[in-house]
Amino acid sequence: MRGVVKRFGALEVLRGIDLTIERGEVVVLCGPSGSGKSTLLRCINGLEAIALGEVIVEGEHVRSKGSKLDTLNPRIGMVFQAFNLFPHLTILQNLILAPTMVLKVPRAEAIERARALLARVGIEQKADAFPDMLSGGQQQRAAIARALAMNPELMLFDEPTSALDPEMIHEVLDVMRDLAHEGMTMVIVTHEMGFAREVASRVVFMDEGLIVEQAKPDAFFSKPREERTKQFIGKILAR
Amino acid sequence: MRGVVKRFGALEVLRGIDLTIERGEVVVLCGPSGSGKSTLLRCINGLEAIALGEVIVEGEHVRSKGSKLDTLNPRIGMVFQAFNLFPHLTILQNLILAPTMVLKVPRAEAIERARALLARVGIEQKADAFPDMLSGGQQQRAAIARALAMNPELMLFDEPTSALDPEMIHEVLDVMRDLAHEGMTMVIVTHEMGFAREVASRVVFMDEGLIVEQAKPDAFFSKPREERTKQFIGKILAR
Amino acid sequence: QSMIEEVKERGVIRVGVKNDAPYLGFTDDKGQLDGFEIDLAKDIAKRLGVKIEFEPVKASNRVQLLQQKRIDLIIATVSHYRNRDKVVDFTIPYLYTPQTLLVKKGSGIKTVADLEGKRVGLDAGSGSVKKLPLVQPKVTIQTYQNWPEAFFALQRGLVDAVATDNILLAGLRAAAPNPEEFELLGKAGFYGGGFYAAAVREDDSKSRDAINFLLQDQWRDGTWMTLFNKWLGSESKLKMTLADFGDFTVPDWDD
Amino acid sequence: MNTDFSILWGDPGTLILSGLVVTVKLALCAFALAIIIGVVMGTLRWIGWRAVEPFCWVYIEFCRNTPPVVQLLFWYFSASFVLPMPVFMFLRDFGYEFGAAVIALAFYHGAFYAEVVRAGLNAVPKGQFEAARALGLGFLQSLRRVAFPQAIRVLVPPLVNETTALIKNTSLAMAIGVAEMTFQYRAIDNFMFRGIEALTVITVLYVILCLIAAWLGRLMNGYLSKHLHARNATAIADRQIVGGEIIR
Amino acid sequence: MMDNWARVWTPANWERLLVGDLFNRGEIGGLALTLCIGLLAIAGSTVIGAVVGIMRASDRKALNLPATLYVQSFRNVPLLILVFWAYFLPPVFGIQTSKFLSVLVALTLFTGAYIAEIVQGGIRSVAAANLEAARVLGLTPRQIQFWVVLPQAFFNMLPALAGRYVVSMKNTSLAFLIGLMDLTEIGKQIGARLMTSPVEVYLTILLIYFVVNRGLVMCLRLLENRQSFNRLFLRI
Ligand SMILES: Nc1ncnc2c1ncn2[C@@H]1O[C@H](COP(=O)(O)OP(=O)(O)OP(=O)(O)O)[C@@H](O)[C@H]1O
Ligand SMILES: Nc1ncnc2c1ncn2[C@@H]1O[C@H](COP(=O)(O)OP(=O)(O)OP(=O)(O)O)[C@@H](O)[C@H]1O
Ligand SMILES: [Mg+2]
Ligand SMILES: [Mg+2]
Repeated sequence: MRGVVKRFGALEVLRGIDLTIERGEVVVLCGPSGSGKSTLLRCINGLEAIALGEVIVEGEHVRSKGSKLDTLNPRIGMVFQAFNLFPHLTILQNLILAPTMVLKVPRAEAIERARALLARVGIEQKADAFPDMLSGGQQQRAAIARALAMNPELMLFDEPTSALDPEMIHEVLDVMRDLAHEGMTMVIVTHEMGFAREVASRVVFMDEGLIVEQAKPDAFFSKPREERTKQFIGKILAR
Repeated sequence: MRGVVKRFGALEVLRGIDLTIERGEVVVLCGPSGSGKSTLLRCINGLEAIALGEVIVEGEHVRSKGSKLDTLNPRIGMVFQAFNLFPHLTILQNLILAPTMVLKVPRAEAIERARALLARVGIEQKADAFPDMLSGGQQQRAAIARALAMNPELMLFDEPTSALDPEMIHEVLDVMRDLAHEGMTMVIVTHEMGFAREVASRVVFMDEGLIVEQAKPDAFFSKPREERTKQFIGKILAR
Repeated sequence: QSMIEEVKERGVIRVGVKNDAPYLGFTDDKGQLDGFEIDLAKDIAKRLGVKIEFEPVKASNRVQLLQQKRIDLIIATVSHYRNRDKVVDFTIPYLYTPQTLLVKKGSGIKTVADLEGKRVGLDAGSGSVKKLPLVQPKVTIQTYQNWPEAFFALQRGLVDAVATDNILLAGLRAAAPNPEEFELLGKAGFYGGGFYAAAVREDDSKSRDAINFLLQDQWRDGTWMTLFNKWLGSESKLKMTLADFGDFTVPDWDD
Repeated sequence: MNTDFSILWGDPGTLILSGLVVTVKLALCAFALAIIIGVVMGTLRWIGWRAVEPFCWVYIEFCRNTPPVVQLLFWYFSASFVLPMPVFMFLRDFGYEFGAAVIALAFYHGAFYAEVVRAGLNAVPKGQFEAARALGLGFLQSLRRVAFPQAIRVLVPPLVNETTALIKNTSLAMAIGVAEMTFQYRAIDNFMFRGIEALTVITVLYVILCLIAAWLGRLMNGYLSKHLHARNATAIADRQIVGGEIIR
Repeated sequence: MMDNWARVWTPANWERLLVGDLFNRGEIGGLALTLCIGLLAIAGSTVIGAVVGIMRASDRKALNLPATLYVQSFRNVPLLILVFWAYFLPPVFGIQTSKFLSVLVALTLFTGAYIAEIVQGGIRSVAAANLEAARVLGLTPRQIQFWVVLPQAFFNMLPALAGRYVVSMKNTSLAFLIGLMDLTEIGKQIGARLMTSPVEVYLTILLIYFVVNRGLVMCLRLLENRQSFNRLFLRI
């Protein structure tokens, strides 16, 4: 990802971002609200069109006009803060929809894989429930399973736990931790600093559309270089 | 508050709560989601009717049918998770609405007091802004000021910071800390354990509609007696 | 092509009739159409040698139905007015009726002059809507969808009188469960009169003549008189006499 | 087809004009009464007061499930049974048909307005009313100062919708002989045989009336968004309204 | 009062109210006719409404504009006037229509305009975030439309749709104004025959309408239950 600039009207939200993510890396993005973290994720998978620069995933340019008509790369999974499960489908149907329709996996096989994934995130008994019958934590785990059902090469997480109650945050972080240990490439926006410290291979701190600092998590939390980073860490940890 | 029982249909949400709060105490209520913390607060100021038992504030029974027609005790202030500022009024109008209408304070006097309160919570320059032009932290501080404008004897806080971004949580907790130091009687539902440890005179842990344990904060966090409490503290701090 | 030829070709004549005028054209308890006009129409069809289909019409839509060829013939209490002659062709009359008032007993209304400042109920499409104000300008006209509704209105006190053809009023009164509570004003209340005639489409004299001849035949061979007695005259519940028709005498049709 | 619109300069035109006046009067009176019924009933339902709930339910379900024109006829013919005789006689001489039409239309549309008002109040976040109560504001104060000002933004579009329905339903009053526009059209058709011309004119007039109602609604919405700074409320409005009808 | 009821509630009257002269002369009428018109109009207007609604929700002018024109013109005219048009206009051009057809066409076009608005609103009401979730899974726009937007839109609009269906059922009652033998007209005829007790007659009709429409609402409620709907219609 080189020199990415993104504008909403006159507002320059990303002001030149250079970032390379290796296979198997777990990158945690953090930064104050409005710094452009979500926008960056959305540029990676093409949900937003970029104004300047280029985004290259697996050697291929991500070319998106940011219009609703684009079909996006199914090998980049994304998990949203608000889960965004399809409310009219059961959990199982949520999981098999994309594999059967996009990858043309036979239905039976897709169901089998879906059940395996649900077991993996610990909600196999909820396969036939509708999303709104599940707790937030369960919904988010289902959303992760849905993304995994497409065999993604890269997973993007946009504050996956910030709509959850403290006890449920746990369940979701556990699932993500397992994923990281299995070598999935992940980019995670989160305010859970304990988690970041534990699983991240790199922490990237953004402010006002620029990458201010990036470092290994230990270095990042113990001896941040930039003044802005220090402030931020101070505030987050002071609670 | 003695033997309070509250039911929603068949669901018994509070199953016999005894709790006495002395003047000037700062009680932090914690417990897992759904344990009935919010419901307890709402029973104290009469937003919900209780099924059994009694709630006595300053020697007076709180009698509420829980219907929309009741007028509640204006001397109990309440701050909500979602701020609940009135979006169609400016911050200043939000602050003077209740004093002028309920306490019949003359408008000029109410405005003067309101400005003083806004200064106290650090947002005096936002007096004429509308709520949705403010950040979450500023909104919550305005909500606290609004409650204070009624000269409450008791302030109830229901997760005042959980809808806020990490950086803003701070501002709000600062305001609450000041209040505590000034001797305001407060009941606070929060997951901010650091804050609880610092300002609480007592921590009350609830689970499934019962008070499981209550103790001074130091004792509570360092050597919880009950198994359930240990589990909870473990999970919360493990993050 | 004239209507009469069309009808013979088709083998069916479609006649617009009333279904809410007691004893003239009305639905009986079983929902069957019956009455004086219905029987007249049936007899005409028989003489033409065709089947008959009835189409219930209202005063307010009978002319349009005819113009739009939805029906071939109207026999539905249409009085022969000159302004109507502009849009349909009338046959010779098959009944004359004076127009009068139906009031509640003891209302004090004796003549049209007494209607000053009163409310009168009418069918929205009836000619009296225009005619009554000419006779009595200080009357308030209230219209209804059909005559029985105007009669309910009289019963409930919503209007002070119902004004129309004597024969219709007599039918309404006789069909009511409590006829003794109402009073038909008779001669004193006459404010006009009208010849009921069948109507065919404008500019179709061939058909009109054909119907005219049939109507004359009905007079001659006594069919008309039989039907009159059955529904309106001596054998009927109404027991009407010629006086009720303004001493109207049966004309003598020659060849 | 031989149409001749010039005849409208004569008697038929006068008739239609007098019909228009009656239609407008009828719509305005029924609207005013229906709004009052709607606000009171809607608020009562929103409170969820056990004592009045069944009463409100019966009223609203009755209106929602039975045709307005039959209701109109029913009210008209049964009024003399229901009303005390002196009142009835007074109304009768006063122009009872018009009154009956106003009452029937207001009764019918009041039920729909009530649903709109209730949905509007429900769309105000629950916390808003609770916050007002927690500050010690009384019920009516909270309603007037907090709930209604926010609900009204959500209310306007479905309210306009219901109001156009009301305007259109004034045409049913012809069934009991109120001399409004449709009635006059029927009269012209009956006695002057100029149906198509008259029908064209009154169709246009109805469209204009409905568009005026919609335009007034938009004016009101514009006014409200200028004077009530409430982006939250708009967001709620967008979510709750499908096809101009509030999802109930 | 009691014998008024007895006069209205006779077996013969009930037969006429429910099926008209079906058994005597083979002419359908009363409630049966009302249901015929109502249900046919509901079916027809749903088809029209779905097509026009999708056109309305589209961003393309060529689709959007005619749809808007149709909706705006039919929504702002009283149904009664439309019935008169449908009844009196075709004969002017020498086209024969029946009363039944006139009422049906007017009611279908009228309701279609409303349903188009509901469909459009339903489509627009599907949360944008949900669409993004579908796009992120790599679904094509067409697949998203068919599997994500339309089913969700359907649920969102069901309550409004049910309301509209009931309104159109009620609107069949206007048929009597042009003399079609629907429930209302039969009721009026019975009233005309009895020459009294309109209160009892109208109450009886109101009751029948109420029962039928309440029943319709209850049937539609079943659909609102996502579970049963999912079982019935969605095969993924
Ligand atoms: N669709 C949009 N149109 C206009 N401005 C937008 C849009 N999306 C985001 N922005 C603006 O872009 C900036 C960056 O937004 P972004 O959501 O990327 O921040 P963030 O770092 O994810 O913040 P948060 O922690 O609150 O999620 C913000 O100022 C926001 O207001
Ligand atoms: N109005 C209501 N009707 C029915 N059930 C309710 C209602 N309000 C709360 N409950 C139920 O009562 C229980 C306790 O709710 P309460 O909000 O008091 O929990 P809490 O401890 O505040 O949880 P949280 O941390 O999620 O806010 C929950 O199971 C909830 O589902
Ligand atoms: Mg974000
Ligand atoms: Mg709570």
